[in-house]
Amino acid sequence: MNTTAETRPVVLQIEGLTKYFGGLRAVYNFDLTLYDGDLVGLIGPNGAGKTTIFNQITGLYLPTSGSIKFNGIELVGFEPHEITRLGIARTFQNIRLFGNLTVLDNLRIALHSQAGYSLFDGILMTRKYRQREAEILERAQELLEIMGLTKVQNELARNLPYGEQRRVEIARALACSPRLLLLDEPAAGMNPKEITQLMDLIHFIRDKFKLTVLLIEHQMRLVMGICEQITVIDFGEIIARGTPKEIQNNPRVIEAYLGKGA
Amino acid sequence: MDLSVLLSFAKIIAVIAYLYGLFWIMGLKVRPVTIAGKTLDLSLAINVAGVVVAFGIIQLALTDFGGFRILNEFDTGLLYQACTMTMVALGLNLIYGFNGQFSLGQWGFYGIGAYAAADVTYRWVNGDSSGLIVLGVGTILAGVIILLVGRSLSNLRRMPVLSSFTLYLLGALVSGYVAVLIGRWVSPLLNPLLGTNLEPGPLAQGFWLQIIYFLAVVFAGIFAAEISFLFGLPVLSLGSDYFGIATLGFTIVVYTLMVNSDTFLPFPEMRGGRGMIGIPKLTTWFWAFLFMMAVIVSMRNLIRSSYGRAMISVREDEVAARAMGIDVAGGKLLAFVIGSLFAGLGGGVYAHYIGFLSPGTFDFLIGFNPMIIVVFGGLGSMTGTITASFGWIFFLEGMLRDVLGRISPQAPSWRYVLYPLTLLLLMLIRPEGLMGKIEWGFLKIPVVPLRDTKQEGEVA
Amino acid sequence: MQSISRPQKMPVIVKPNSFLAWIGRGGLILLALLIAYILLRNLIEKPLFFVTNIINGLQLGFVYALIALGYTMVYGIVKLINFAHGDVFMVGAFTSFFAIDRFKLHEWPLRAFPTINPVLGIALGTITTILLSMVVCVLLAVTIERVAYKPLRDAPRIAALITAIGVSFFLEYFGLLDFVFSARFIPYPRPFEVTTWYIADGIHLTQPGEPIPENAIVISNILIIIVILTLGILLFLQYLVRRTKIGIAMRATSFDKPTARLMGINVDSVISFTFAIGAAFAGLGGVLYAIAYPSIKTLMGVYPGLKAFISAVLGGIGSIPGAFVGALIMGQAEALTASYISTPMRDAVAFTILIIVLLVRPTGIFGEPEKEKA
Amino acid sequence: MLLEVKDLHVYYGAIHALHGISFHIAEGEIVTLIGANGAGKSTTLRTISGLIRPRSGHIIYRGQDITLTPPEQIVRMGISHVPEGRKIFAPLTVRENLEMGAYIIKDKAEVNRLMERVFKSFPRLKERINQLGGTLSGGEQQMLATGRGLMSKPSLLLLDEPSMGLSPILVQEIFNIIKEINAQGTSILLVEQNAQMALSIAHRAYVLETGNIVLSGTAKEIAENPRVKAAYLGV
Repeated sequence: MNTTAETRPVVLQIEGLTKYFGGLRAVYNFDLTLYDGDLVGLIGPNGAGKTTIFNQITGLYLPTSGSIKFNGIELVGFEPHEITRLGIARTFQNIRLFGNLTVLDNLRIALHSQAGYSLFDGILMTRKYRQREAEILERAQELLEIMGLTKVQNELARNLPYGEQRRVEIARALACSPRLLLLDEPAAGMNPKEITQLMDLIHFIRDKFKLTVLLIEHQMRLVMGICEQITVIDFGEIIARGTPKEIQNNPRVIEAYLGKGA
Repeated sequence: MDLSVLLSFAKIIAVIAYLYGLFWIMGLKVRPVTIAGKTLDLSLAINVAGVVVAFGIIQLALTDFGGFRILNEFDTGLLYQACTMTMVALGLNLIYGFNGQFSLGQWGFYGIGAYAAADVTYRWVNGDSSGLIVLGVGTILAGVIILLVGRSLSNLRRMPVLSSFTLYLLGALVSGYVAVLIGRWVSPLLNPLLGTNLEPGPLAQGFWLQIIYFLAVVFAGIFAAEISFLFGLPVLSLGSDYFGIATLGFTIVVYTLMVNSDTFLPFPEMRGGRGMIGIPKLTTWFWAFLFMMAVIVSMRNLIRSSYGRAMISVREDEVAARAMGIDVAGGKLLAFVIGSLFAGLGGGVYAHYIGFLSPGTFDFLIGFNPMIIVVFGGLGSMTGTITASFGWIFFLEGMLRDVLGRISPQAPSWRYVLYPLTLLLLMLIRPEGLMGKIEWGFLKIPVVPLRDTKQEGEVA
Repeated sequence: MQSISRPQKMPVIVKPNSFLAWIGRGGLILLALLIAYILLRNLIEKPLFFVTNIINGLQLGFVYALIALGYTMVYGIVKLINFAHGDVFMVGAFTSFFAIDRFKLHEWPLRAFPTINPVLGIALGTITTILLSMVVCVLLAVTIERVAYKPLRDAPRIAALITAIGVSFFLEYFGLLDFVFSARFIPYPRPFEVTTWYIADGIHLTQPGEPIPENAIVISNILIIIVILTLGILLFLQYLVRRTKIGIAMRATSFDKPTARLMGINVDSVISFTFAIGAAFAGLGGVLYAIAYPSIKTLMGVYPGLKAFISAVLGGIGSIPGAFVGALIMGQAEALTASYISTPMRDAVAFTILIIVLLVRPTGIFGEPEKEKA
Repeated sequence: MLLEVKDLHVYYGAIHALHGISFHIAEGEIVTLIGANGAGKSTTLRTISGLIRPRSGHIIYRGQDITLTPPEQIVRMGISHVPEGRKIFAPLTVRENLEMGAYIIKDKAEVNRLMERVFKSFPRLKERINQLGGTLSGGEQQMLATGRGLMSKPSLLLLDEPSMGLSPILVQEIFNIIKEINAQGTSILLVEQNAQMALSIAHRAYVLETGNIVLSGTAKEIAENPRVKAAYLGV
């Protein structure tokens, strides 16, 4: 960890996060502090509890104990949709787009919490409804354009090739207007060329949308290439934390995770 | 084949063509015209005119021109039945087709709407205004209380669903009790104006009676919606199949209560299993058309709004929907309540067309029909549901009964053997339903044109 | 575009043991206390009548268990609510009716070997009748599965469900036709006499014409037969599913069909086998039910089928002991409601219990809690 | 020739997934198919093992046409498929999972002998023999899936993405075991995302792109091909 004083505001602060499933310990005493604009990686062997941490941050699981503070607000106890509305968006390990809907609708759904008109406005098609709908459409199309997806806006999401689906998922997460973006294995199933593009994309959206990014990844090239800080966990516990260089040379990490080859 | 069989066929096709024409007109967009330097957009005017003409055509066909009518008494019945079935099935399509909640409870809400509305007007024409007052005050009060409880619960987190349910239930019970007290107090003041069944008073005939009918149907719909809220709140948190079973149970519980309405429940006029008779037949084509169109239009607008998209996202993937900031529990509840509202309205219209309600009509076996219609027409297709509702009623109740009845008096019972076979064949040949997800006319979802890339156009 | 509304106020988080969390539980506890009070009062006032009710409920519950096993196994393997199962039960009862009424099948040992011990002869005859019903039910269920469900295995689940409803309607409405089973109640000729014993200061065999004392508990031979057969079947099934190769294959198939095929398991046969077992027990249940309540009609399968299905859900669908426990609860609920509340309300009560249990334990009593996946 | 695939065309609905691919595997070989996600690698394996029916083309195994043979028959002929994502039977114990792998073998003693052999390769499974499959860690599940695949005594093992979701250290371990299995005489068709690893143990390789085989050769040749280097090896 940096020992120098941080001047940037704290975005996410996790303390003592612990999760048991029945008797099974998935995450134990996990800490993490993210500052505004951080790009941090979370790595560890399969089943180490990485996705469980994501699920607790986003409220899908209720932690057994511990606290998660986002911009000073305690998140534990909030419903997932409320957490998203507070400004945390995520993608999923195995892409979870709304497959039978168009790409555009996928984004417009993510904009629902910002719709700003009531149900009756919708049913009666009031002026407010038309205005807001136009704004939603504008915003969705803008995001698609940024992600280079304009041409596929009317395609069903499930008909897109894999790489584009990944991008739609990121676009959809961005539509939630997040301050913190959680990416769960964004490079899974990508070839080296696509990974390079993805790395550029992550950098680009972080700067463009002023995001803080936390990502889980197995592709060492991506993690080592773009993350400023890396936390390694095994059996739900932190075993190392540091810059990519420190991690690569950490004997415990090599033993538990990287192996001699890497 | 003899002539009348062809005629029946022609009727089915004519009715469905009529509906398509109506939807086509409603979806019509004309280019603005310039008259005397002023640009006028006549789209809305043409749409409204089209709807009025569409209403008028059937109204003419129903009118008796000195012994000659295009649609006879039997066809009229089918028409009204088809309208109510459309409302019920559309409500179910909202719940199941668009929101993905497998509900078998639609028939129960339909029954609740029918009995509630019937009870109000029955009492009214028999000189008792308490039905309307209790139902009206009760539903409004309960609605207000439910909203208040909801507001005060909204800043509590992780409240167990059973506890919030108990609070809502207490609120509803209190408002029901208050409504009964008010009814007891106010109705004697109004009753003298109502007269009796044989000598109706000023408020129990003509225009006023129509108003009362309208109120009865609307309040019955809201009543069904409120019941569905109370029932759905805890039950919607169950998984899909379990929810299906619980709603099937709801239909059966409602049925059982109907059978025991004069013993277990304090409604002697409903006469339990013997069936409720003497309901004023107030449903006219005007009302049936009005309610049906109201349901179709509001559902269509709902689906196209952000709320509708949120509902659809719940069907597609609940976890992803939550992660996108969508209140999944709220979305399910909303769809369920609105769907039940439609069913309740349908029930009210039905009760006043048929004039006789028997619990047998609301048996759960028959309650599968809306589900079958929705699947037949295509899940998530409003056009399909409407077509299937009309086709179903006119074909199964109309044509098959007519045609088979001519073969032998026993033959009509064969239609219930034929219809599961048709169903089986359809499912084997086209499991996604007749229409799939296709929409037509004004129900069609417009394709959004690509955006002009005139802006800076950064591409990652 | 406006920014998202971010809450300013800190929410109050309801702790699991706070007053607010207890409101709901309190309501349920009050309800449970009320029921316990009614039952206890009746137990104290008329203990023997109460025990008689329990026994009636037991008999019903065991029959439900026989049907529920089929539901739970089929659901476990193909995730399909086999609505036609209740009608298979009905067909079982009607098969035995025709066998007994038209062909006197239950008397064949007496006719073939006139010297045979009459009790043994009747027993053999009855077993033959039951076996015949079971075979007919198995054939019917396997045919249904092959014709109506198998082609839809890759279709959306709703398609199969609608088909199941369709098959059920077909069997019912076809049966209702006058030349098939008709809509009438038909008196069922029992293959053997139902003997009853009453317990009032010692066990007595009820003699024909002899009045049963007021405060006696009555036990019949059919009750004993139902209980023993059902318990036997339960143990057999438990062994089958847990220990045998086909049983493990059934569990593997229910979890993941394509992978099961990769193991060399013939998934279609395993599924047919499951349907066959379920149907056999439904057929058996049909015959026993008809003997116990000797009046049959075409729609007789609807409500027992539904109750059995509720039992399966109550116990945790997919679980064999769950189906059994659920069925016992259902039987008791029905018998006690009929006696102490009102007979027509018993269907409502059955479902109310189901809904309450599901609210407390969303996957049923023995069901494994659903894991959230993300 | 152990297995020969000739001009295989596969469609998912209207989507043309495999555009007539041909390749072969000789006795004792490790052959790898590499390619991007969605190139049709898994589809190829699923077609060989019978889960998907091809529109046209032939699959010939030991001189016998098995194109339309159902999967449960194909296992009996000696082809075992370890599916993508491991597909462990989560509610079954490790022992039961392995027993299911040997479903086609009637002889109980033989099953036990095979199980012992699997435990020799994967000692960790023996420690967890009565644990439910679903409670194993990712690496253990992959071992169980591979072990289960070996229980039917296959002469050809189809491995679909054995390294998926595993940490680098486990990937190494799994690949060592694959080499060992091959050394004991089982031919292997390996589908891998991790092209580097796959090429390091394979004898020959094929490169799949959008349903076509665009390159083939020995593993060494492929690994040195500049196009492959750029697209799959990230050099």
